[in-house]
Amino acid sequence: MSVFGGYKKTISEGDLVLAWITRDNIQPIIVTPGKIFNNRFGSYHHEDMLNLRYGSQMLSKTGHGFIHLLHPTPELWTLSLPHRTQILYTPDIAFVTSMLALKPGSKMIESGTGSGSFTHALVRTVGGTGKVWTYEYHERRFEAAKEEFIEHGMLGDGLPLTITHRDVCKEGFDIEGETLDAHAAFLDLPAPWEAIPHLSRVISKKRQIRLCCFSPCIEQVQRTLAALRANGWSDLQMFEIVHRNWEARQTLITPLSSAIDRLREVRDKRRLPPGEARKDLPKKRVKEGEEGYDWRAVSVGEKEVKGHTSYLTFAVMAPGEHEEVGGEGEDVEEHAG
Amino acid sequence: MSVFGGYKKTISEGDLVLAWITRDNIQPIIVTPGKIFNNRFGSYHHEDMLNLRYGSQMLSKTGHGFIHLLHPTPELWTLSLPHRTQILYTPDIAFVTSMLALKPGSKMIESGTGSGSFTHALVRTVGGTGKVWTYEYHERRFEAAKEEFIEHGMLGDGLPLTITHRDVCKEGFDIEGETLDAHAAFLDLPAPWEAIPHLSRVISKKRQIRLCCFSPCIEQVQRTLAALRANGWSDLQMFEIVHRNWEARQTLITPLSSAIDRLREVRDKRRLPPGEARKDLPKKRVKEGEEGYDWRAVSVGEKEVKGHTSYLTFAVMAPGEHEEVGGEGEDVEEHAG
Amino acid sequence: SEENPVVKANQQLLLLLPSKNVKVVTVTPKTTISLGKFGSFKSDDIIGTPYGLTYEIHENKTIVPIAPSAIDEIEDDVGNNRELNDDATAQTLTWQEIEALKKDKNIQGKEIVEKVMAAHSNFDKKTEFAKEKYQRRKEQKFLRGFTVLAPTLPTICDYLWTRDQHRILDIRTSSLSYILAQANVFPGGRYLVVDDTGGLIVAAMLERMGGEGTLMVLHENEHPALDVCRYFNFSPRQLSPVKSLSWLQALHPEETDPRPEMPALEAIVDGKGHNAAKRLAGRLKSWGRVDKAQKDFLEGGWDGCVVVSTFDPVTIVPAILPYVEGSRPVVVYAPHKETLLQLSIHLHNGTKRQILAPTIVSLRAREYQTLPGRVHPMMTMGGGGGWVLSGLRVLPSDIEAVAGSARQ
Amino acid sequence: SEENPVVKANQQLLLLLPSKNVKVVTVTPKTTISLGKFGSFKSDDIIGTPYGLTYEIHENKTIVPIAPSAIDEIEDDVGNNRELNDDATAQTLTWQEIEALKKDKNIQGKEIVEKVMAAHSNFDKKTEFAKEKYQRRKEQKFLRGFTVLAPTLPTICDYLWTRDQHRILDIRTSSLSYILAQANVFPGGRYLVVDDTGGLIVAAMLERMGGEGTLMVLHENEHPALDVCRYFNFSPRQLSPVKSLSWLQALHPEETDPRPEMPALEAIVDGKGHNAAKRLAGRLKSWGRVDKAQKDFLEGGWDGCVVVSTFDPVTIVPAILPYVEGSRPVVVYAPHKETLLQLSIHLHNGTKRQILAPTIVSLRAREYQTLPGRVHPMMTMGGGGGWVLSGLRVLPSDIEAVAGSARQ
Repeated sequence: MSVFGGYKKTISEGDLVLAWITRDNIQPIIVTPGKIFNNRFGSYHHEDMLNLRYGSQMLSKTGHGFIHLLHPTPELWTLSLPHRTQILYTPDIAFVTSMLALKPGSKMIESGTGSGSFTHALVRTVGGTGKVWTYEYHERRFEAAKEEFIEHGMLGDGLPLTITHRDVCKEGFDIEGETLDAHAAFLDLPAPWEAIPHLSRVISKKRQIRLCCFSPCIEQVQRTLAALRANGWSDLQMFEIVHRNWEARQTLITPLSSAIDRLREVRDKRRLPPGEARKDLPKKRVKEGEEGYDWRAVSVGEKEVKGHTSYLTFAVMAPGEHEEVGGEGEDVEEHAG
Repeated sequence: MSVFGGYKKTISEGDLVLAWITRDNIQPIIVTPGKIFNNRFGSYHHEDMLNLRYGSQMLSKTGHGFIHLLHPTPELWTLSLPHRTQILYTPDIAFVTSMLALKPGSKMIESGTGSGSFTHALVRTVGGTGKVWTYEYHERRFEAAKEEFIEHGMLGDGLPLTITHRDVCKEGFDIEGETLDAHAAFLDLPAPWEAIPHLSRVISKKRQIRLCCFSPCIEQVQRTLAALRANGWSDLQMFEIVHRNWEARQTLITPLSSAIDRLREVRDKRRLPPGEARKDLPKKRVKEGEEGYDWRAVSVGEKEVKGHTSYLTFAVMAPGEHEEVGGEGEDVEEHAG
Repeated sequence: SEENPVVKANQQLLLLLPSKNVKVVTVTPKTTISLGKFGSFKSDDIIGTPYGLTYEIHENKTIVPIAPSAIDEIEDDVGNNRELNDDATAQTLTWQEIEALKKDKNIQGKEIVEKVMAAHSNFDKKTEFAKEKYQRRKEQKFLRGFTVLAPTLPTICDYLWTRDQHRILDIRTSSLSYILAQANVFPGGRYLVVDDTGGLIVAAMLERMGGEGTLMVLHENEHPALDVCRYFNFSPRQLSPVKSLSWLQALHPEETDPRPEMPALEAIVDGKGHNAAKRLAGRLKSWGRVDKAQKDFLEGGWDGCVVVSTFDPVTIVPAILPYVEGSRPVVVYAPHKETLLQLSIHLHNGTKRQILAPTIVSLRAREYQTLPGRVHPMMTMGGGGGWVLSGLRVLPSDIEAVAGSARQ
Repeated sequence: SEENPVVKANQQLLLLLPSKNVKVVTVTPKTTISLGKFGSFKSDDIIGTPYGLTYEIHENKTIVPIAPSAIDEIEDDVGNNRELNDDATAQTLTWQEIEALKKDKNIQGKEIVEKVMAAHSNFDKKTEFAKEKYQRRKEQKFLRGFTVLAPTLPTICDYLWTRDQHRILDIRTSSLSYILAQANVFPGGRYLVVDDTGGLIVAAMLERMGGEGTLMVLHENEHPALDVCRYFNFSPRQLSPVKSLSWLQALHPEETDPRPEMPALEAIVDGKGHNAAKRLAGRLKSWGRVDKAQKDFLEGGWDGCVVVSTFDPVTIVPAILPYVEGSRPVVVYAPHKETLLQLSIHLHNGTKRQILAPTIVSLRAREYQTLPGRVHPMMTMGGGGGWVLSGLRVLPSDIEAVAGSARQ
C-alpha cells in the first residue's frame, strides 16, 4: 500500500515526509538519520524527526525557525511540486475525478503522465482493487515519473499502476498481453483528437465510458469536440473550474468622526502662537486584532489569481459496440446533426 | 438636452418617469393627467405624480402597494428593458466606455443599434459637443429605436445622435455630405469581420482610434481577431466582464450547544412514563435580524447568475494613414507575425 | 475490480426525460413505470441493463434503445437569429391538430416533430443551425423516451440541487469534489463527518471508501439523517463503514444511560416474558452499538474530519479537533463565506494555531455551450456552490503533550 | 467636438517600454528623456505628435516611428512546447558576447535579436509559434524604443494599480468604470465625491464632466489630495468643476472661523502694511472660497455621491445622504465586500430605507490571450478590483417633509 493511500501515525526511518515551510515552499524529505535539512531559518536533523507524530511542529536547533512535518497526500504532493511546469491542480483534479465517476475498483487510462500529480490522486482513489494505466511520450519525463512512482510505493508487482513510454496519438493504448477494458480516460495531450480514435480498442463495451480532455486553448477544445462527435461520443460537456483562495483578515474600522477630530486638532494647533508645540503626535502602529480597537473580519483574495488552468471537455460513450470510426473528425460539417 | 443627460427635480406633465415596482419590474410612464398606472398592488393616478420630487415613494389609492417614481438614467433604462432581447448591460457598457476612452466631445460609431441600451449611455457620455452615429440593419428595430430616441429627446436638429437604417457589412459607414472622422467604434454584429474593412474610410487619421467588437461566441472572436490583424489594427485585447450581484442578509448563528440541549430534552421526555406530556414545543419562527438572537451578516449571490454576456474584443489603430486593406483576414496564416 | 453496473430490481433510478428534467423512479419488478406525457414502460425491461442507454417508448410500452444524439443541447439564448420573426403565427398547424397527432397511437414522437416542422411557414428561412435548434425544441415536446442515468455524484448532486438547493446547503459538485480531495478520502481511512445535507456528504465519502474503513457520523437528532444515500444504491458492504453518534453521545458520554439491567423477575413471570426479553435484547444491542461507537470516537486518531453543518462551525471544529490525528485534514463547508471567515479568525486566535494555514476556497464549474461554431460560456448559470475551508491539524511544539492527552 | 490630442510641453507622459512596463516622464522642452537601457531621446521630438505612436530609438537619440506589431503579446505559460529542453545551455552566444553586441552603437535592437536567435542551437527544432515567442522575448530584452500612451482611464488605472494597488484601494478599471456609469456622471451634473485614492476617482469624474457642472470633494485633511489628476493632463477648464471642503468644514460649518477682520491700524503703519494687506487678501479669498463651497454643499440637491474612502462608509453615507437629491445615485466602493455588507445592513435597518435596493456588485475584467490558435484566459490575473454598492436615494412617503427640511 502506497503512503499516498494510507496513513501512518509516527515518523520512521526511510519515510517520505513533507516539510512545510510556507504554503509555497513544501520540501519532500526521505528521513535518513545523519542527514540534515537546512533552510534559511535553521537546520533540522533527520534523526530528531524519528518517532515524532506526523503534523508535529519542529523547532530548528537555534530555535528561531520551525517547520511542520507533514504526512504525504496527493494534494500536498501537488502543492510541493515546482510551479514552473504545467501541473494539474487539486480543484481540477477533484472535479475530473467526480465527473469520471472514479472510485475504488475503477479502471482508468491517463495520458500524458506529466508531473504525475494527477496519477497520485488516481492511485489513491481507485485503491487496491482498481487499475491505472498512465502513458508518457517524453522520455526524460517518463523516467522521472517512473522512478518517483517506485519511490512512492505506487509502482511494482501487484500494485494497480502501470506506466508506459508511448506516443498514444500514434501507437494507441494497447498493452501486450492485457485486456484493458477501461472504464474512463483522461487525456492531457496537445492534440487529444489524435488519440481519441484509439480509445475504442481499450474501453469496456459492457458499460458507460467517461472521458475527459484537458486543454488550455479553446482551439484545442474545438477540434476535440469535432473528434468526439465523429467517434461516437455523446453528452459533450465543457467546463472551466474557476477557483479562488481567500484568507481571513481583520481591518481597523475608522469612523468619520476620527477625521473630524483630527481636523479640529490641527486647526486648534494652528491657532496657537507660532513656535508653540505644533508637531503632530506620532501615529501609533496598531497590531492586527489588537484590543481596544474596532475590527472588521474581511476576506482577502490571493494577490496572484490563477485565471485559467485548462478547459475540461467531458464525453460519454454509451454501453454497446463502438467501432473504430470517424478519425479526427476534421471533415465533420459544421452544424451537422 | 435629453433627460438622459440632465436632471430635473420635480415631475411635470409629459415627463418620462420610471416606476420602480421591483428590480425586475420597472415601467416607463409618460406622465399624462387623466391616465392611471395600474399594477396588481394598486392604482396610481398620473395627476398625483405632478410636482412630486423624483425619487418619491408613491402610495397606491388603497394604500396597500407603493411604487417609486424615478428619474430616467441610461442605467435604469437598461434595467427596465424586457430581458428577452439581447441587451447590453451596464457592467459591459461601463467597461467599454472606459476602454474606448469616451468622454464629452467624443465622436462615436455604433452598429447595430439593437435595443438602444448602449446608445442611451453613449449620448449621455459624449454630451452636447460629441457625436454618435448608430446604424441598424433590422428595419422594425430601426423604426422602434428611432421613435424611442425622438421620444427621449436624443434625436433631432442640433442633437449629437444620428441613426441610419443600413447593413454596414455591405454598405459601410459613410454618410452623404458628412465627414465622420470618428474617434471610436463599437460593433455588436453577428459578423463584425465583414464591417471592419469599411471602418478605415470613416475614422480620423489624426489620432489613435479605438474599436470594440461585442461577440457572444468564441468563433466570432477568432474571426474578428484575424480581420483586425489583416486590417492594420494592433494592441488586440480580449476581455470578458465577470460580474455578480450580492445582497446583504442576516443568518441566525446556531451554536452546537443548542443541538445538545435539544437532545437532552428529548431524552428526558422519553424517560417520562408513557402518556405524560411528550409533545414538542412549537418551533418559534424568528424574523431576520430579530433582537435577542445572534445574527451574522452574510452576502447572498443572485439565484440566477449571468454566466456570460459577450466577449469584448478591443483594438487600436495608430494615428496616420490607414488604407483599405486586408479584407476579412480569413486567408491570414495561423501563427503569422 | 468493480463489476459492470446494471439496473437492479427495487433500486432507485434516475431517468433523464426529453425535457431534460430528471425523474426518480423505484424499479419495482413486474410493474409499469409512468413518465407522464413521456410515456410508460415495464420495469422488467430495464432490470439487468447497463446504465447510460437511451430508449424511445413505442406502442404497448415497449422500449427500443436509440443512439444518443451527439448534439443534445439546446442553444442558450444568443440573439443570432434576429432577422426571423419567430412568433407563434408562423406555425400553420393549430394547437388542436398537434394534440390530435399526439393522441394518435400510430405516430411516433419523431414523426410528429417532422410534421410540425414541415408545417412551420418560415422554416425554410431559418439557418441550418436554427432549424436544428427548432427541431430539438420540438423533440423535447413530443418525443417519448428516457435515458437511464448512472447514479454518479455529479448526477445526484445536480438533481438534489435543482430540486431543493437549500436542503443540501447549496453545495455543488465542484465544492463537494474538492472536499473529498482535500479530506483525502480513500478505502480504509477513518473519518469523522458532520452532514446536515441529509446524507449527500456521507454518501459521497462512502462511495470513495469502497466498504473499507470507518465513517463516524455525528448527528444532531437521535438518529442520523442519511436519506440521500438511497440514490447511490449502495451494497450492504459499501454501507458498512458507517457508525454514528449523536452530539450528546459523542461529547457527553458520561450522560449515556448505563448498560440495561436484567428485568425484574416479575416481568418474565407475568406472561409477557417473551416480549420483555426481546425488548431487552434490542436495547442491549443498541446500547452496545453506541458504547462501541463512543469508545471508537473517544480513542481519537481520526484520519480527518468533514463538517457540513447548519450549526456554527466555530462551535463544532474546536469540539472535535482533539480527536483528529496530526497532519490529517480538517475540511469545513458553508454556504456563506462569512461563516468560514469567523471560523478562520477563531482558529487563528483561539486554538493556538492547531490548524495549519486554513484557506477558504470558492469553486465554481463554469459550463460552456459546446455546439459547433457556437462555443461560449452558458448565458445563465445557477448560483450557489458555497465555500470550503481546509487546513491540516498540526501539533504545536509547546502543546504536543496537551494535545496528546486529550486523545488518550 | 474634442480636439485631436497631442503631446504637450511640460505634461506628464506615460511611455510603454519594450519590457511592457510603463514609465512616467515629464516632457520638459529642450531636454533629453532617458529610458535607461531602452535608450534616450529628445523631448522636442515628441511634442506636438499624437498619442499612440511607437518609436524605435536610433543613433544620436533620433526616434523613428515604427509600425506597432499586430501580435504584441508574449504567450502566457502554457506548456505546449514540452518537447524542447529550453535551458540556458541552448544559447551558444555567451553573456559577454551579447553584452558586446548591445554596446555596439552601430547595431540596432532588431539586429541583436536576429543574431541571438541565429545562435540558439535548438532554434530550428522549435515550432513556428515557439520561435515567434522566443523572438518577442528577446525583443523585450534588446529593443530600444517606446510607445506614447494616451492618458486614458484604463491606462492610468492599470499603471497606478501596478505601482501600488493599496494606494488606490485596490480599485481596477472594471469597478471604476461601473462607478462612473452608476453615478450617471455627465457634463453639467453636480456631484459629491469622497476620494481617498489620491485623486483617481475625482480625475475619472472630471474627465466625464468636460468642464461643466460641480464636483464637490470632501476630504479628510486640510487640503484635498488630488495628485493623480496630473496624469490626465487636464486643461484648466476641465479642472474647473472642482470645489472642496474638509469634513469639518462640510459637516460643522458652525466651527468655521468668521470672516477675517480688517487688521489693526498698527499693522499697516509699521512698514509691513503691504504684506499684511496681501496676507489679508489671501485669507479673505480663502475664506470666501470655503464660504461659497459651504453654501453650495448645504444647499443640497446634489446629483449623486461617490464614496471611495478609508473611513467606514457606515459613518459617511448617512452624513451626506440628506444633501443628495431624490432619485439620484449613491455609489460606494470598498476593497472588501464585508465593509459594504455592513453598510447595506445599516442602510436597511437604520435610515428608514432612504436608499432603494442597495446592491453589491463584484466586477472583474477577465483578460484573454489573443494569439492565433492560442486563445484562452490569461493563466494568471491580478487579484483585487474591489466591490461597489449602489442604490438610488429615495424619499419615503412618510418622511418626505423631514428629508426636505434637512436640505433647506
